[in-house]
Amino acid sequence: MELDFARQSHLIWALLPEIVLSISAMAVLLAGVWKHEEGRPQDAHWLGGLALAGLLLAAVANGWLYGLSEVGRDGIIALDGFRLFANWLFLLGAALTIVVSFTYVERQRLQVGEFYALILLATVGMMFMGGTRDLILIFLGLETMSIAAYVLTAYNRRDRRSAEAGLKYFLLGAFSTGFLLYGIALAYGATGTTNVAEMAVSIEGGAGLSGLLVAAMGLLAIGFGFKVAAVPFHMWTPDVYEGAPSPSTAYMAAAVKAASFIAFVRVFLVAFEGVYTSWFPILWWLAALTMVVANLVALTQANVKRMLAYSSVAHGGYLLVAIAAANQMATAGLLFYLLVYTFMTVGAFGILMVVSAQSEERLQLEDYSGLGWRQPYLGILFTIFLLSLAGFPGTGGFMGKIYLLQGAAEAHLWTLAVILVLTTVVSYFYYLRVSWYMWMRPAEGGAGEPGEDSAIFAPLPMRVALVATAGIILFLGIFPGNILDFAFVSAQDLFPPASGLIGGGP
Amino acid sequence: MLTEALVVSALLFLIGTFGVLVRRNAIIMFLCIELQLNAANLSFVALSRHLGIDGQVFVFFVMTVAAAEAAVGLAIIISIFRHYQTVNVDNFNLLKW
Amino acid sequence: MGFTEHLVLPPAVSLLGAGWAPAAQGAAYEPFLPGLILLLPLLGFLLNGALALAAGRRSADRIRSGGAAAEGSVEPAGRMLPTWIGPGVVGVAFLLTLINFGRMLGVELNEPVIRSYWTWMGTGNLNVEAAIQLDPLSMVMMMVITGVGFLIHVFSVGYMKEDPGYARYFAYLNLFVFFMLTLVMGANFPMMFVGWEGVGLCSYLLIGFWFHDRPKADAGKKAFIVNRIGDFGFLVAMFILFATLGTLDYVGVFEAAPEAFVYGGGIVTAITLFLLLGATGKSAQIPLFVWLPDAMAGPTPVSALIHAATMVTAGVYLVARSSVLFALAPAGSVAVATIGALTALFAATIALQQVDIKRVLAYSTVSQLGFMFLGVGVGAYAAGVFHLMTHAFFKALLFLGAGAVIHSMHHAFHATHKDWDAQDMRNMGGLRRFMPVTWITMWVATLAIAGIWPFAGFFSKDEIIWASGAAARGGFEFIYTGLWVVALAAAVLTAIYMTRLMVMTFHGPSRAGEEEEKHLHGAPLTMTVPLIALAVLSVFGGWVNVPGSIRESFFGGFGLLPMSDWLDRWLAPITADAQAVLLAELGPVADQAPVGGGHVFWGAVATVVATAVVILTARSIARAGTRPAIEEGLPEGGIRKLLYNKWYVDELYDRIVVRPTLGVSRWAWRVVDQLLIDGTVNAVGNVTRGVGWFGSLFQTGQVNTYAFILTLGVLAVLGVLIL
Amino acid sequence: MLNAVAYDAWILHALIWLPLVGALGLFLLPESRAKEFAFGWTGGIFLLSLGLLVQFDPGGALFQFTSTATWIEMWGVSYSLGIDGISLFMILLSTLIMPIAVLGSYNYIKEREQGFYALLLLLQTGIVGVFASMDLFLFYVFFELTLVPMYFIVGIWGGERRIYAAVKFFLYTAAGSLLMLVGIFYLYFQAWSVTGAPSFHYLDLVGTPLSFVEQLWLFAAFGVAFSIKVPVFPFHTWLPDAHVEAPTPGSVVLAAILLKLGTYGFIRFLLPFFPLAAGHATVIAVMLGLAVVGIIYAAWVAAVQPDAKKLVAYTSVAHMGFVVLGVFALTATGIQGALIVMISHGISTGALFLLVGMLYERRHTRLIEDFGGLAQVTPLLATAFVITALATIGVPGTSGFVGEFLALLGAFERHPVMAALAATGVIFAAYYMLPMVQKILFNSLEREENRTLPDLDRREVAVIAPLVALMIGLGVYPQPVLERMEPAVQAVVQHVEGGTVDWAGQGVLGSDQEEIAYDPIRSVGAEPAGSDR
Amino acid sequence: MAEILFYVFAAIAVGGALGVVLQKNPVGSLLFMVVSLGSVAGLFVLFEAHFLAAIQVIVYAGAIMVLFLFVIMLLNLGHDYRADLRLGFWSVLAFATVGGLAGLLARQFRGAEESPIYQHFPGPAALDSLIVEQGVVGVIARPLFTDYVVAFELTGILLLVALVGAIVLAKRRV
Repeated sequence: MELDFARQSHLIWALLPEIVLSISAMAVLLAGVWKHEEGRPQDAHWLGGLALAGLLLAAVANGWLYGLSEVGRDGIIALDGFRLFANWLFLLGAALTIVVSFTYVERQRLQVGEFYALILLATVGMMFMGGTRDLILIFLGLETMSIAAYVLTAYNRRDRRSAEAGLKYFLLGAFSTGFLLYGIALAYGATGTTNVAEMAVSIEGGAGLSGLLVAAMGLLAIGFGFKVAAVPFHMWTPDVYEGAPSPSTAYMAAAVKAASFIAFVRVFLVAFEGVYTSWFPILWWLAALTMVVANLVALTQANVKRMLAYSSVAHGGYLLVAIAAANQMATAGLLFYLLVYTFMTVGAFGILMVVSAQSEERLQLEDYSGLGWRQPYLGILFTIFLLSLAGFPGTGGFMGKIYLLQGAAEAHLWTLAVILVLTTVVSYFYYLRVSWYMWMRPAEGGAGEPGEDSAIFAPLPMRVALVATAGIILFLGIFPGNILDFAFVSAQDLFPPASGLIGGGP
Repeated sequence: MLTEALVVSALLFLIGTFGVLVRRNAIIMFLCIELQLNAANLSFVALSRHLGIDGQVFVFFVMTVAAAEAAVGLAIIISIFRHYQTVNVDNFNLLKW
Repeated sequence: MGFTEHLVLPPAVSLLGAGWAPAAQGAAYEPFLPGLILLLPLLGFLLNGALALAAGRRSADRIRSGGAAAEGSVEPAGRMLPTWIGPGVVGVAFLLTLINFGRMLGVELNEPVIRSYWTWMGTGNLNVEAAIQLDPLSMVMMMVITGVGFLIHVFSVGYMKEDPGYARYFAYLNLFVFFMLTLVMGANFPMMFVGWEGVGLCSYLLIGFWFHDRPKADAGKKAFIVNRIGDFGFLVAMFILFATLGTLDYVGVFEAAPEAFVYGGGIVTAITLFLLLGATGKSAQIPLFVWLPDAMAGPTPVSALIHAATMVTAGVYLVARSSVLFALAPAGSVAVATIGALTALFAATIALQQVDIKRVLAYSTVSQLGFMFLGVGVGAYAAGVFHLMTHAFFKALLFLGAGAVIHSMHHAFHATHKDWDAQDMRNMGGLRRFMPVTWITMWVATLAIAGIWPFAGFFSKDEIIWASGAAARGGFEFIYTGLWVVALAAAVLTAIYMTRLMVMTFHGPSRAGEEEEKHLHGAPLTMTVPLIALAVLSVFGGWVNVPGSIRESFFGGFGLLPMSDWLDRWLAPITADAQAVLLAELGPVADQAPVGGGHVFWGAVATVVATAVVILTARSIARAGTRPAIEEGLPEGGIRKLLYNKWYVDELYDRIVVRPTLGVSRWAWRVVDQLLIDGTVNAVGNVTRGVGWFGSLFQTGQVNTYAFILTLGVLAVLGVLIL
Repeated sequence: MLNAVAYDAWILHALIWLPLVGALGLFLLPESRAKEFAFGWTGGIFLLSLGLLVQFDPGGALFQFTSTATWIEMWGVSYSLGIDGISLFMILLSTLIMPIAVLGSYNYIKEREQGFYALLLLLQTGIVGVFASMDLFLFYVFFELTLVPMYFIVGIWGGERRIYAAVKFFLYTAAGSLLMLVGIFYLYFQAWSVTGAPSFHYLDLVGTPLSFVEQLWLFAAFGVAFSIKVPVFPFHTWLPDAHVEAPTPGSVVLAAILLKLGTYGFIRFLLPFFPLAAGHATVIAVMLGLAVVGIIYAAWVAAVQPDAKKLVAYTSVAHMGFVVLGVFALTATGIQGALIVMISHGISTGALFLLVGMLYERRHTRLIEDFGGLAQVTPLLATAFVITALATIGVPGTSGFVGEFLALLGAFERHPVMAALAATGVIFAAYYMLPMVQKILFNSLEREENRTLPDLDRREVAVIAPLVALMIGLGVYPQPVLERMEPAVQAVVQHVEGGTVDWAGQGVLGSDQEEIAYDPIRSVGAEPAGSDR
Repeated sequence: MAEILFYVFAAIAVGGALGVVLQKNPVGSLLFMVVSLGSVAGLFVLFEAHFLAAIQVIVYAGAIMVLFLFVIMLLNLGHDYRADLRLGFWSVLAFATVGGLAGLLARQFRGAEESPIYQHFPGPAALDSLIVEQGVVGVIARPLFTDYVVAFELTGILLLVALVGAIVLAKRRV
């Protein structure tokens, strides 16, 4: 079926995943409230299962969209592989987060229905961010996602750190939203449209590099830079990631970041494609700074959660390289990397939740002493996640980094490539540090026989999720071929056919 | 008049920015952010004069967003006030380094 | 494809097999089992080695169960096998050598017989075969090695009887013979180098044979390291040879050398100088002689075999072997001669004041090696080899005799529990009464080394001194004349210190003490027989090469001594090329000494002076008398102290080489490695973390700060974009 | 007979993946059986690998046992295996050392045995993979893969400062190899732009035309990576730390095999890929200079080490200096020598580490001064120690001599002064090794606790004996090794000198290579139909 | 006339904004904010955005600001006169940064009015006629429910999120 948005009913088809997910969210919300009204404790598994079912349905719908095509390449709703791939990322991120969150949510007595509903609604927002060509919708989707994220951050009302994180996130997020919005306004002023495809046409068709456009690009870069936690707009990230409840952190690290990147890519690579040379230095510096600063600061962290936060920032830096490279290879790399990153970061936070007894305790490195020998499976899984985060061969993280490097190399960004690998070396240190605490240090004051760690909570869904995630990471590290091709094809729609690499030379 | 309006909106925006930088009261900081949004709105409206009604539609949505942000933001502020009995952001530094 | 196509037969198999194969060259000389000559000592080593390990384990068990470390002798049953295997293999090898010698004797040998067993190193343009070469020179050396070696093996049976490391001793000794034979039989420089280092290794093991005694272990180590300095020279010389000639085979090198090298050219001079460095190491010449006196820490037969008769002469062999090269490099030759002469004098002076019987002999060896160097340095290659041979006889004899003396003294002191030094000559005296065979044979050797007619040393040493005088031609008259004088002086000193040794040891009253005298005894048969055999050789060994110029004179027995210039002629195939070069470049040798006078005249002078010196020295020392070591203090002041302390060379080396090297090493480790390099590496890490820490300081937790940095970022982004 | 089951088709795959299977299989067995299983498994693999020696045709194609399969089609990454004479012996060395290392760790590794042996097996997968890879990407993956097991081996079973050492080792080597990764990409894109198809295959990359400046940069990227691994002075400081802290088998594998990855990289990649840079006088001077400094300096530093293991570690640096010297002599002799030094060092230094480890097991100290006079109580150990030490310092008749001699000889042809300076290494080798031998084995048995040390038991003899036999065997008859490596070495030398090399075929073509001028484009896409890749 | 009004409203808006930033008392700030918002609404009117002006006053200045006020009262911050203004070096830094931004932005607005793209658009006159044609509400409502219907629906989701979020965070009993 070919969709033509001249007919409004076609919008419904085009937005089927979003609609399905929204309805599911409301169902979860209602179910939660209903349970609450009955005075029964909210059952995370049940509501979570419902949410997962909703995600599954949305996924089905998303898959169904592959059978459709659109008229033109400038409709308000995009129906390209890029969007659909992005949708997979968001759905996956949400689903994984929900699976690993069951026990945490219950033990922390969070309000389950609202929690999952918010996750789903945030996912809807993300899907809009990735699925639209209109800046208005991108902005609204981003706000939907952000506001949900603020709430998810501050969700644990018993924990003042959660509240503090929420406040910081909210204030700074709103602050950056101001810049983003102002940027959109100026972009609108410079091109006369809010549709990214039309913007590109406008820029190439006469608007050119006006003063407003330059300012707009800067402000948009800042706005998105904040959301993807690019240095120096990353300051909120460690605090927020540390303070937020772990499932929220996992979700933010995986999905929220992914969505921001998706929107970032679409806006800059489509709308501002014609003025690449003028925004390229910004992205170059953002990428370089992010990689360097985040990795360096991560070195000093003794709190694993906070370390993972910095690590997340650092990964953002690697992904920014892809935007700076601005070619199909790099974009495909970004997609692939985000996919792998979703797995490994949720996996890592899952382990974190298990070790911290599904709470916000025992997050220090010392708490991991001897963990590997006490809980070998946990140790091995975490080691896999860490190696993947570090980008070690045999893991998906490596293939992702290779993909990004391919993109950077194709764009001849050799300096960035070198910075990428050097900062990767730096990152080895802090990832390895966790592994050395786990495997090479004796446990503090414990015989350390397996099974004695009574505070380890790893319920079945968590175990399944962790093992599956690790398995997928390894699979992606060893047989990535199909997914790589898939990512490449998905990225193709952002680029005019001629710029593809396959078949042509670099 | 467009340029002037843009300048005014820029001024408002920057004043808002300045306010975020120098105020410690979370609510006032948020207020300053609202000021920024408002500045953007002004730009939209001014530009819509030349570029058509889309700008105004945008402003409509921004107001919605502002409202939503206000609701959640104030809720968060209330929530943190319960922990700290203050909204002075200087006190909120459990999370740092 | 088959496995065997690519893996040739195991070396050992072909080594055995090739012995029976007809000579490939079709020469008249057909070697008889030459490979076996090499293989037998190796076999002996392996068998004895296995026995030694077994014995070692038994001894270790004893120690573990509380026994003394090194005490306790081997049970006779345990000695049985090594006793037969050790000397046995060398004896058979000697017989084989004799057969081969006999076969070679009768034929005209224009080119060496080469037996190639397998390709040792073949890559690129390098091809080094595991090959042996049989020619007059190697044959002489083989005779000396297996012959003298066999005698010393036999001597050792008695000497080492009570040592717990009996089997190990023979294993090492066999291994040494193997390597020494490899050294002289190898058909190319790398093969020689195998033997060269191999004998060094055995020397190391044997010097440190009683390794539980720290100074002895130290001495072994010192020998090895100093030798390695020489080996370095050898290596570099080989490299230059290969780089310029593209081969390392003797045949290839010596054939190509006259064409490839200009007479006196830089490259060939460099080669010879590096070879000389190698030779000085192995043959204990200035400046690398310091290890040899210390090497006396080993069992005395070892000193006889390795540090007198064979190994230390390898340098001489090397120069003789490379005579063509040295002939082409006058500067190299002069250096050889100069070092030889200076060493001869220098070591002789030290020998004058030593009191340890073996040390005297050690310095004597150094001195005699100096003579040999002088000989080969002045172009008298055959003379050098000749002296090598005769020296092997009489110096081995001296050492073995000394060994017998020490053996006896040791027994005596051991029996009475007197902790006197069994090697200190001041504790001896009057031993002629207790060990007459030793006394007589050693006197024979002494006369030989002193160069008194008609003993072997007269002919060989006289020829060298004469040659050095006669070699004063070309551009080096002055130097050679000087060397001749030095050599004469050294010869006189030789007579003095040897006489001193004999008199202090065997004559005068016994100083060991009455109780001890009862325990002094003559040597057993296994020890005396070799002594006698060597004594015979020391007397008659020189007659194989009576110089033609004195043959008709009194010294040649008016022509009665049978073999005029035999060795010269025998070695002619080896030295002919060199002599031809010398003749072409320098003209014929003079027939008179630098100050005039013919060979006969100077021969007469030499022998008369030597005889006079022996007599005078003996009288003066006997008159002065000697007191036991315990009563006699160290020489105080003056030249005596200087000589007694060996010119303080060891101390000097310690100051300028050993300590600085150690100091530099420590500095390199502590300062360069740990501080500089590793410090830098760690600093990179620490600075990185420091920067990270600094970066984390911005993470104040204050929203305002964050907002401010964000705004700064905005400013920067817009600034970059707009400006 | 072996051909009947298509030995050459599966052997390399088996050598790479069987260890991994074994590593997994270890966990199915009780912990008490882990070491026997590991020994049996690695031993079996070694026996399997022996067939390579039989099947490898010295006169055949340069690369044999080749097989290829698409791995990541999009990037042109293939799972391509193949070995030439050089890799052949590196693989054999690896498969030999592994069972020995396992056998040598029976007493040393007392806890967490399954994990240890699993890591060791994993390490073997990585190592053999490195040597057998014909695809640069695959190579890189295996190259990095070797880091993790070693990191854990050092970090978990190591000594006091194990974490410091492990992390230093990991970061240092990873830093180098990641830089190389960028270099690989540059090369890959360059080749892509010429051939029009992406490929990481060695044969596709080896003739990539690069300007001199490009080559210089890439040479630096690859060179630093390999130099750290080797390690070349001044990148060596991780090595002593790692060795001292590593458990014996870890040290053995590290010294015997892992260091070779670097030098192997020099020969396999650095020289053929960047002939202009590698042949440039300044580059050679720098590399040779570092090699010479490394030889002498490391010997000096080794000589004053109080810790026997550290001493041996520094000797490794010196030996690797000889390797680098030989490699950058850029003569067939030199490179052959370097390769022999690599093998010899693997055997002799491996044995030395094992022996020091045995001492440590007996006395729980590695300080040289704590020993003395051991030859009296442990004659077998002493014998093995002395022979090994002699092989280490390159006494003729041992493998060490052949290697050093050839390396020096090859270097001397081109760079006499450097080679002569390097040759002083033979002096300093005695200077560091003999005092240690003396202080440990000789002198008097002063310490009471040394009097009761047991001699080698049968297992230990079984560990050491094959190594000792090889040291002497290789020293006496290295030719089988040399002649198999010759074609590969000649190809490298010819390539660097600008001659024509048929990499996919038999290597050096004919005898008239000198006449053919260096044409940078020549081998691009020049793939003869006969090649089976 | 319009221009004079523009400047007046602009001045009041900027002044009000300054008041928001500089006023010590939160309630005072809030009132300044209302003033500023009102002036902006005035500006909206000048730009013929009547509907927006109306909801600016009703929703923004009215509802949202009252919500703020409500929270201030709820948290009993109304009589908190302690200065929470960061002064001194910090404010200088902040001012310099913001001033720098102002300088940068000012460069960008030059010639905004003469941008060539305006030729492609109907311009003020057309918009005016559209307003006349469809009415001030209609002119904005029509695209809202046609071109931007998706966005409109999304605001529903957004508000739902805000609603749920606010309730979850702010309600007293968990």
